Amino acid sequence: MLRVQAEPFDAGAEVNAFTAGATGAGAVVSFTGIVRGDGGLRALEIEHYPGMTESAIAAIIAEARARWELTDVLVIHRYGLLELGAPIMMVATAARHRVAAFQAAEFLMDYLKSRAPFWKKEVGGDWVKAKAEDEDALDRW
Amino acid sequence: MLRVQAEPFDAGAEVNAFTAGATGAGAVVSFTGIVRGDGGLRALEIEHYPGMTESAIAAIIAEARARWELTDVLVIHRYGLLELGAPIMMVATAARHRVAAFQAAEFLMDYLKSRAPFWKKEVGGDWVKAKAEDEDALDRW
Amino acid sequence: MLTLLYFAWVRERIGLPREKVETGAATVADLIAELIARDEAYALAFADLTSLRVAVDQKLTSFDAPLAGAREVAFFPPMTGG
Amino acid sequence: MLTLLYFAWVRERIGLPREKVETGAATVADLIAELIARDEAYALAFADLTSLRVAVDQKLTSFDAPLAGAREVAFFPPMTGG
Repeated sequence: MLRVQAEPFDAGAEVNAFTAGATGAGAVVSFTGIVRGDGGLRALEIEHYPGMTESAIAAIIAEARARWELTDVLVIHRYGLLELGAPIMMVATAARHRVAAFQAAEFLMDYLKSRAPFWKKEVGGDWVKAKAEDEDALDRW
Repeated sequence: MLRVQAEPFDAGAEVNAFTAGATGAGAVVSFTGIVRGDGGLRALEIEHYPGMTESAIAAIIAEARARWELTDVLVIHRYGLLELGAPIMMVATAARHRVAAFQAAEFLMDYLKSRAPFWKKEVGGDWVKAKAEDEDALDRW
Repeated sequence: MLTLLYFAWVRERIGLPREKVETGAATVADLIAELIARDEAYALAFADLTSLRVAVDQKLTSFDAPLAGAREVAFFPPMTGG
Repeated sequence: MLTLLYFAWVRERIGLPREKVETGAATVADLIAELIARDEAYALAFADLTSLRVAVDQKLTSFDAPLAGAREVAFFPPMTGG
Protein backbone atom coordinates (compact mmCIF):
# COMPACT_ATOMS: atom_id res chain seq x y z
CA MET A 1 0.00 0.00 0.00
CA LEU A 2 1.23 3.42 -0.94
CA ARG A 3 -0.19 6.90 -0.46
CA VAL A 4 1.26 10.25 -1.49
CA GLN A 5 -0.81 13.06 -0.03
CA ALA A 6 -0.82 16.65 1.22
CA GLU A 7 -3.14 15.90 4.15
CA PRO A 8 -1.85 14.96 7.60
CA PHE A 9 -2.38 11.37 8.70
CA ASP A 10 -2.92 9.66 12.05
CA ALA A 11 0.11 7.39 12.47
CA GLY A 12 -1.46 5.41 15.33
CA ALA A 13 -4.68 4.76 13.42
CA GLU A 14 -2.62 3.73 10.39
CA VAL A 15 -0.55 1.30 12.49
CA ASN A 16 -3.72 -0.26 13.91
CA ALA A 17 -5.43 -0.60 10.52
CA PHE A 18 -2.24 -2.00 9.01
CA THR A 19 -1.82 -4.52 11.85
CA ALA A 20 -5.47 -5.60 11.63
CA GLY A 21 -5.00 -6.30 7.92
CA ALA A 22 -1.70 -8.16 8.26
CA THR A 23 -3.14 -11.60 9.03
CA GLY A 24 -0.52 -14.10 10.15
CA ALA A 25 2.11 -11.52 10.99
CA GLY A 26 3.91 -11.87 14.30
CA ALA A 27 5.87 -8.64 14.00
CA VAL A 28 4.87 -5.14 12.93
CA VAL A 29 7.46 -2.36 12.69
CA SER A 30 6.55 1.26 12.04
CA PHE A 31 8.62 4.35 11.42
CA THR A 32 7.22 7.87 11.56
CA GLY A 33 9.18 10.92 10.45
CA ILE A 34 8.25 14.17 12.21
CA VAL A 35 9.07 17.83 11.48
CA ARG A 36 11.73 18.77 14.05
CA GLY A 37 12.04 22.38 15.19
CA ASP A 38 15.80 22.66 14.65
CA GLY A 39 17.51 26.03 14.51
CA GLY A 40 14.31 28.04 14.69
CA LEU A 41 12.58 26.07 11.92
CA ARG A 42 8.87 26.91 11.82
CA ALA A 43 7.61 24.74 9.00
CA LEU A 44 8.76 22.56 6.14
CA GLU A 45 7.70 22.71 2.50
CA ILE A 46 8.02 19.48 0.56
CA GLU A 47 8.06 19.46 -3.22
CA HIS A 48 7.71 16.23 -5.17
CA TYR A 49 7.50 14.89 -8.71
CA PRO A 50 3.94 13.62 -9.26
CA GLY A 51 3.97 10.42 -11.23
CA MET A 52 7.59 9.55 -10.62
CA THR A 53 7.02 9.74 -6.84
CA GLU A 54 4.45 6.95 -6.96
CA SER A 55 6.41 4.75 -9.37
CA ALA A 56 9.69 5.22 -7.45
CA ILE A 57 8.05 4.28 -4.12
CA ALA A 58 6.27 1.32 -5.73
CA ALA A 59 9.62 0.08 -7.05
CA ILE A 60 11.22 0.42 -3.59
CA ILE A 61 8.33 -1.53 -2.02
CA ALA A 62 8.60 -4.24 -4.71
CA GLU A 63 12.33 -4.55 -4.00
CA ALA A 64 11.68 -4.90 -0.24
CA ARG A 65 9.07 -7.60 -0.89
CA ALA A 66 11.53 -9.45 -3.13
CA ARG A 67 14.24 -9.37 -0.44
CA TRP A 68 12.21 -10.22 2.66
CA GLU A 69 9.19 -12.40 3.32
CA LEU A 70 6.68 -9.71 4.22
CA THR A 71 3.01 -10.07 5.07
CA ASP A 72 2.36 -6.45 4.12
CA VAL A 73 4.02 -3.07 3.54
CA LEU A 74 2.69 0.47 3.93
CA VAL A 75 4.28 3.75 2.83
CA ILE A 76 2.62 7.14 3.33
CA HIS A 77 4.52 10.29 2.31
CA ARG A 78 3.25 13.84 2.45
CA TYR A 79 4.10 16.89 0.35
CA GLY A 80 3.25 20.58 0.65
CA LEU A 81 3.38 22.67 3.81
CA LEU A 82 4.13 20.73 7.01
CA GLU A 83 3.88 22.28 10.46
CA LEU A 84 6.33 21.75 13.28
CA GLY A 85 5.66 18.43 15.01
CA ALA A 86 3.56 17.16 12.10
CA PRO A 87 4.14 13.70 10.64
CA ILE A 88 6.07 13.84 7.35
CA MET A 89 5.83 10.23 6.33
CA MET A 90 5.54 6.73 7.69
CA VAL A 91 6.53 3.22 6.81
CA ALA A 92 5.08 0.03 8.28
CA THR A 93 6.16 -3.56 7.65
CA ALA A 94 4.60 -6.80 8.82
CA ALA A 95 6.30 -10.18 8.82
CA ARG A 96 6.24 -13.47 10.67
CA HIS A 97 9.46 -12.62 12.49
CA ARG A 98 10.99 -9.42 13.81
CA VAL A 99 14.25 -9.47 11.83
CA ALA A 100 12.53 -9.28 8.43
CA ALA A 101 10.15 -6.57 9.63
CA PHE A 102 12.98 -4.43 11.02
CA GLN A 103 15.32 -4.89 8.07
CA ALA A 104 12.63 -4.16 5.49
CA ALA A 105 11.56 -1.00 7.35
CA GLU A 106 15.15 0.27 7.47
CA PHE A 107 15.68 -0.59 3.82
CA LEU A 108 12.51 1.29 2.83
CA MET A 109 13.60 4.32 4.86
CA ASP A 110 17.11 4.37 3.41
CA TYR A 111 15.76 4.23 -0.14
CA LEU A 112 12.94 6.71 0.44
CA LYS A 113 15.52 9.19 1.76
CA SER A 114 17.65 9.22 -1.37
CA ARG A 115 15.69 7.61 -4.21
CA ALA A 116 12.15 8.97 -3.94
CA PRO A 117 11.74 12.38 -5.62
CA PHE A 118 10.98 14.60 -2.64
CA TRP A 119 12.76 17.83 -1.76
CA LYS A 120 12.47 19.52 1.62
CA LYS A 121 12.72 23.26 2.10
CA GLU A 122 12.74 25.12 5.39
CA VAL A 123 10.00 27.74 5.16
CA GLY A 124 11.75 31.10 5.23
CA GLY A 125 15.05 29.28 4.76
CA ASP A 126 16.94 27.09 2.35
CA TRP A 127 16.54 23.72 0.67
CA VAL A 128 17.56 20.87 2.96
CA LYS A 129 20.84 19.42 1.67
CA ALA A 130 21.11 15.71 1.02
CA LYS A 131 23.56 14.10 3.44
CA ALA A 132 26.45 11.97 2.25
CA GLU A 133 25.62 9.49 5.04
CA ASP A 134 22.15 8.96 3.55
CA GLU A 135 23.68 8.06 0.20
CA ASP A 136 26.22 5.82 1.96
CA ALA A 137 23.43 4.09 3.87
CA LEU A 138 22.34 2.41 0.61
CA ASP A 139 25.61 0.49 0.40
CA ARG A 140 24.62 -1.96 3.10
CA TRP A 141 21.67 -3.40 1.17
CA MET B 1 8.46 4.26 30.37
CA LEU B 2 7.75 0.66 31.18
CA ARG B 3 4.56 -1.29 31.76
CA VAL B 4 4.10 -4.97 32.57
CA GLN B 5 0.42 -5.86 32.43
CA ALA B 6 -2.13 -8.60 31.79
CA GLU B 7 -4.54 -6.27 29.96
CA PRO B 8 -4.46 -5.79 26.19
CA PHE B 9 -3.21 -2.44 24.91
CA ASP B 10 -3.96 -0.29 21.86
CA ALA B 11 -0.66 -0.13 19.97
CA GLY B 12 -1.79 2.75 17.74
CA ALA B 13 -2.97 4.86 20.67
CA GLU B 14 0.30 4.11 22.47
CA VAL B 15 2.35 5.17 19.42
CA ASN B 16 0.40 8.43 19.19
CA ALA B 17 0.70 9.24 22.90
CA PHE B 18 4.40 8.35 22.81
CA THR B 19 5.02 10.53 19.74
CA ALA B 20 3.10 13.46 21.24
CA GLY B 21 5.30 13.28 24.33
CA ALA B 22 8.61 12.95 22.46
CA THR B 23 9.23 16.65 21.88
CA GLY B 24 12.10 17.33 19.50
CA ALA B 25 12.18 13.85 18.03
CA GLY B 26 12.37 13.54 14.25
CA ALA B 27 12.04 9.77 14.18
CA VAL B 28 9.74 7.36 16.02
CA VAL B 29 10.10 3.61 15.57
CA SER B 30 7.65 1.12 17.01
CA PHE B 31 7.61 -2.66 17.16
CA THR B 32 4.54 -4.70 18.04
CA GLY B 33 4.65 -8.44 18.66
CA ILE B 34 1.42 -10.29 17.87
CA VAL B 35 0.21 -13.82 18.68
CA ARG B 36 0.54 -15.77 15.42
CA GLY B 37 -1.75 -18.73 14.71
CA ASP B 38 1.00 -21.15 13.76
CA GLY B 39 0.34 -24.88 13.62
CA GLY B 40 -3.15 -24.65 15.04
CA LEU B 41 -2.17 -22.43 17.97
CA ARG B 42 -5.27 -21.02 19.64
CA ALA B 43 -3.81 -18.92 22.43
CA LEU B 44 -0.59 -18.19 24.27
CA GLU B 45 -0.01 -18.20 28.02
CA ILE B 46 2.85 -16.02 29.23
CA GLU B 47 4.40 -16.54 32.64
CA HIS B 48 6.78 -13.98 34.12
CA TYR B 49 8.81 -13.26 37.23
CA PRO B 50 7.18 -10.28 38.99
CA GLY B 51 9.83 -7.97 40.35
CA MET B 52 12.67 -9.24 38.23
CA THR B 53 10.65 -8.55 35.07
CA GLU B 54 10.45 -4.84 35.84
CA SER B 55 14.08 -4.51 36.94
CA ALA B 56 15.39 -6.50 33.95
CA ILE B 57 13.42 -4.36 31.48
CA ALA B 58 14.48 -1.15 33.26
CA ALA B 59 18.13 -2.24 32.95
CA ILE B 60 17.70 -2.96 29.22
CA ILE B 61 16.11 0.48 28.71
CA ALA B 62 18.93 2.16 30.66
CA GLU B 63 21.49 0.37 28.49
CA ALA B 64 19.74 1.53 25.30
CA ARG B 65 19.67 5.11 26.58
CA ALA B 66 23.39 4.91 27.38
CA ARG B 67 24.23 3.67 23.89
CA TRP B 68 22.02 5.92 21.77
CA GLU B 69 20.83 9.49 22.08
CA LEU B 70 17.13 8.87 22.60
CA THR B 71 14.36 11.36 23.24
CA ASP B 72 12.20 8.68 24.83
CA VAL B 73 11.69 4.92 25.15
CA LEU B 74 8.56 2.87 25.80
CA VAL B 75 8.26 -0.84 26.59
CA ILE B 76 4.92 -2.57 27.25
CA HIS B 77 4.90 -6.33 27.83
CA ARG B 78 1.89 -8.48 28.67
CA TYR B 79 1.59 -11.71 30.64
CA GLY B 80 -1.24 -14.17 31.18
CA LEU B 81 -3.60 -15.53 28.55
CA LEU B 82 -3.22 -13.96 25.09
CA GLU B 83 -5.66 -14.62 22.27
CA LEU B 84 -4.71 -15.21 18.66
CA GLY B 85 -3.99 -11.89 16.92
CA ALA B 86 -3.61 -10.06 20.23
CA PRO B 87 -0.63 -7.78 20.87
CA ILE B 88 1.97 -9.44 23.11
CA MET B 89 4.26 -6.51 23.65
CA MET B 90 5.52 -3.33 22.07
CA VAL B 91 8.59 -1.17 22.01
CA ALA B 92 8.79 2.44 20.84
CA THR B 93 11.86 4.64 20.50
CA ALA B 94 12.14 8.33 19.63
CA ALA B 95 15.30 10.09 18.51
CA ARG B 96 16.39 13.03 16.40
CA HIS B 97 17.49 10.73 13.59
CA ARG B 98 16.25 7.44 12.21
CA VAL B 99 19.40 5.36 12.71
CA ALA B 100 19.41 5.74 16.51
CA ALA B 101 15.67 5.07 16.73
CA PHE B 102 15.93 1.90 14.62
CA GLN B 103 19.04 0.54 16.31
CA ALA B 104 17.73 1.15 19.82
CA ALA B 105 14.41 -0.55 18.97
CA GLU B 106 16.22 -3.62 17.60
CA PHE B 107 18.54 -3.70 20.59
CA LEU B 108 15.58 -3.56 22.99
CA MET B 109 13.81 -6.36 21.12
CA ASP B 110 16.88 -8.59 21.04
CA TYR B 111 17.40 -8.19 24.77
CA LEU B 112 13.73 -8.50 25.71
CA LYS B 113 13.64 -11.80 23.79
CA SER B 114 16.39 -13.47 25.79
CA ARG B 115 17.03 -11.42 28.94
CA ALA B 116 13.62 -10.46 30.28
CA PRO B 117 12.04 -13.23 32.42
CA PHE B 118 9.03 -14.19 30.32
CA TRP B 119 8.12 -17.72 29.21
CA LYS B 120 5.61 -18.46 26.49
CA LYS B 121 3.45 -21.57 26.44
CA GLU B 122 1.10 -22.65 23.70
CA VAL B 123 -2.27 -23.22 25.34
CA GLY B 124 -2.96 -26.95 25.03
CA GLY B 125 0.62 -27.41 23.89
CA ASP B 126 4.19 -27.04 25.03
CA TRP B 127 6.49 -24.31 26.27
CA VAL B 128 7.95 -22.27 23.42
CA LYS B 129 11.62 -23.12 23.08
CA ALA B 130 14.21 -20.36 23.08
CA LYS B 131 15.93 -20.14 19.70
CA ALA B 132 19.70 -20.23 19.36
CA GLU B 133 19.42 -17.39 16.84
CA ASP B 134 17.81 -15.18 19.50
CA GLU B 135 20.76 -15.75 21.82
CA ASP B 136 23.17 -15.18 18.92
CA ALA B 137 21.39 -11.90 18.07
CA LEU B 138 22.87 -10.36 21.24
CA ASP B 139 26.39 -10.71 19.88
CA ARG B 140 26.01 -7.80 17.51
CA TRP B 141 25.49 -5.22 20.26
CA MET C 1 15.97 -19.08 54.98
CA LEU C 2 16.21 -18.97 51.20
CA THR C 3 13.18 -18.55 48.93
CA LEU C 4 13.32 -20.74 45.84
CA LEU C 5 11.22 -19.84 42.80
CA TYR C 6 10.49 -22.08 39.82
CA PHE C 7 9.10 -20.93 36.48
CA ALA C 8 7.71 -22.52 33.31
CA TRP C 9 8.49 -26.23 32.91
CA VAL C 10 10.81 -26.18 35.93
CA ARG C 11 7.77 -25.23 38.03
CA GLU C 12 5.70 -27.95 36.36
CA ARG C 13 8.33 -30.65 36.91
CA ILE C 14 8.94 -29.76 40.54
CA GLY C 15 5.24 -29.29 41.09
CA LEU C 16 5.28 -26.00 42.97
CA PRO C 17 6.00 -22.36 42.18
CA ARG C 18 7.97 -21.51 45.30
CA GLU C 19 9.25 -22.87 48.58
CA LYS C 20 11.45 -21.81 51.46
CA VAL C 21 14.50 -23.89 52.34
CA GLU C 22 17.00 -23.94 55.17
CA THR C 23 20.38 -24.59 53.50
CA GLY C 24 24.08 -24.28 54.11
CA ALA C 25 24.87 -24.52 50.37
CA ALA C 26 27.77 -22.26 49.45
CA THR C 27 26.91 -21.96 45.76
CA VAL C 28 23.96 -22.45 43.42
CA ALA C 29 25.52 -25.74 42.28
CA ASP C 30 25.67 -26.96 45.89
CA LEU C 31 22.02 -26.03 46.37
CA ILE C 32 21.05 -27.95 43.23
CA ALA C 33 22.95 -31.03 44.52
CA GLU C 34 20.97 -30.82 47.79
CA LEU C 35 17.67 -30.57 45.94
CA ILE C 36 18.49 -33.47 43.59
CA ALA C 37 19.32 -35.65 46.59
CA ARG C 38 15.96 -34.78 48.15
CA ASP C 39 13.51 -36.07 45.54
CA GLU C 40 13.10 -37.58 42.08
CA ALA C 41 11.12 -34.54 40.84
CA TYR C 42 14.11 -32.27 41.48
CA ALA C 43 16.48 -34.76 39.85
CA LEU C 44 14.26 -34.62 36.76
CA ALA C 45 14.03 -30.82 36.76
CA PHE C 46 17.79 -30.34 37.18
CA ALA C 47 18.89 -33.21 34.91
CA ASP C 48 20.23 -30.92 32.18
CA LEU C 49 21.71 -27.67 33.48
CA THR C 50 22.45 -26.39 29.97
CA SER C 51 18.68 -25.98 29.50
CA LEU C 52 18.34 -24.03 32.76
CA ARG C 53 19.02 -20.48 33.87
CA VAL C 54 19.37 -19.16 37.40
CA ALA C 55 18.80 -15.77 39.01
CA VAL C 56 20.03 -14.91 42.49
CA ASP C 57 18.13 -12.03 44.06
CA GLN C 58 16.55 -11.32 40.68
CA LYS C 59 19.81 -11.04 38.75
CA LEU C 60 20.84 -13.61 36.13
CA THR C 61 23.99 -15.39 37.21
CA SER C 62 25.92 -18.65 36.77
CA PHE C 63 25.62 -21.96 38.60
CA ASP C 64 28.87 -21.38 40.47
CA ALA C 65 27.56 -18.12 41.97
CA PRO C 66 27.93 -17.92 45.79
CA LEU C 67 24.80 -17.88 47.95
CA ALA C 68 26.21 -15.95 50.91
CA GLY C 69 23.65 -13.29 51.82
CA ALA C 70 21.21 -14.34 49.10
CA ARG C 71 17.46 -14.25 49.84
CA GLU C 72 15.90 -15.50 46.62
CA VAL C 73 17.04 -18.01 44.00
CA ALA C 74 14.99 -18.62 40.86
CA PHE C 75 15.33 -21.46 38.35
CA PHE C 76 13.82 -21.33 34.87
CA PRO C 77 14.39 -22.27 31.24
CA PRO C 78 15.91 -19.80 28.75
CA MET C 79 13.60 -16.82 28.47
CA THR C 80 11.21 -16.35 25.57
CA GLY C 81 10.01 -12.77 25.84
CA GLY C 82 9.31 -10.29 23.08
CA MET D 1 8.83 17.84 -28.47
CA LEU D 2 10.46 17.10 -25.12
CA THR D 3 8.97 18.20 -21.80
CA LEU D 4 11.57 19.49 -19.34
CA LEU D 5 10.77 19.57 -15.62
CA TYR D 6 12.71 21.41 -12.92
CA PHE D 7 12.41 20.84 -9.18
CA ALA D 8 13.57 22.49 -5.96
CA TRP D 9 16.40 25.00 -6.42
CA VAL D 10 16.84 24.02 -10.08
CA ARG D 11 13.28 25.27 -10.67
CA GLU D 12 14.03 28.42 -8.67
CA ARG D 13 17.23 29.20 -10.59
CA ILE D 14 15.72 28.60 -14.01
CA GLY D 15 12.55 30.41 -12.95
CA LEU D 16 9.95 27.98 -14.21
CA PRO D 17 8.71 24.49 -13.29
CA ARG D 18 8.36 23.09 -16.80
CA GLU D 19 8.75 23.89 -20.46
CA LYS D 20 8.57 22.17 -23.83
CA VAL D 21 11.59 22.21 -26.14
CA GLU D 22 12.29 21.18 -29.68
CA THR D 23 15.75 19.57 -29.63
CA GLY D 24 17.97 17.27 -31.60
CA ALA D 25 20.20 16.53 -28.58
CA ALA D 26 21.34 12.91 -28.59
CA THR D 27 22.03 12.71 -24.84
CA VAL D 28 21.14 14.47 -21.61
CA ALA D 29 24.59 16.11 -21.65
CA ASP D 30 23.94 17.48 -25.17
CA LEU D 31 20.60 18.86 -24.00
CA ILE D 32 22.28 20.57 -21.02
CA ALA D 33 24.86 22.13 -23.37
CA GLU D 34 22.02 23.52 -25.53
CA LEU D 35 20.26 24.98 -22.49
CA ILE D 36 23.44 26.55 -21.07
CA ALA D 37 24.07 28.24 -24.42
CA ARG D 38 20.55 29.66 -24.38
CA ASP D 39 20.56 31.76 -21.21
CA GLU D 40 22.52 32.77 -18.11
CA ALA D 41 19.88 31.27 -15.79
CA TYR D 42 20.47 27.81 -17.27
CA ALA D 43 24.25 28.27 -17.06
CA LEU D 44 23.81 28.98 -13.35
CA ALA D 45 21.48 26.04 -12.74
CA PHE D 46 23.73 23.58 -14.56
CA ALA D 47 27.06 24.96 -13.33
CA ASP D 48 27.81 21.98 -11.09
CA LEU D 49 26.49 18.69 -12.41
CA THR D 50 27.70 16.77 -9.34
CA SER D 51 24.95 18.53 -7.36
CA LEU D 52 22.29 17.57 -9.92
CA ARG D 53 20.31 14.45 -10.72
CA VAL D 54 18.39 13.65 -13.88
CA ALA D 55 15.40 11.44 -14.65
CA VAL D 56 14.38 10.49 -18.19
CA ASP D 57 10.74 9.44 -18.47
CA GLN D 58 10.57 9.34 -14.66
CA LYS D 59 13.52 7.01 -14.19
CA LEU D 60 16.76 8.14 -12.55
CA THR D 61 19.62 7.93 -15.03
CA SER D 62 23.02 9.40 -15.83
CA PHE D 63 23.99 12.49 -17.84
CA ASP D 64 25.22 10.40 -20.75
CA ALA D 65 21.81 8.72 -21.15
CA PRO D 66 20.44 8.83 -24.73
CA LEU D 67 17.31 10.87 -25.43
CA ALA D 68 16.03 8.88 -28.43
CA GLY D 69 12.31 8.31 -27.86
CA ALA D 70 12.26 10.22 -24.57
CA ARG D 71 9.22 12.37 -23.74
CA GLU D 72 10.11 13.87 -20.37
CA VAL D 73 13.41 14.93 -18.80
CA ALA D 74 13.55 16.17 -15.19
CA PHE D 75 16.43 17.95 -13.44
CA PHE D 76 16.66 18.25 -9.66
CA PRO D 77 19.07 18.20 -6.71
CA PRO D 78 19.75 15.01 -4.72
CA MET D 79 16.49 13.89 -3.15
CA THR D 80 15.66 14.49 0.51
CA GLY D 81 12.65 12.31 1.21
CA GLY D 82 11.80 10.32 4.32
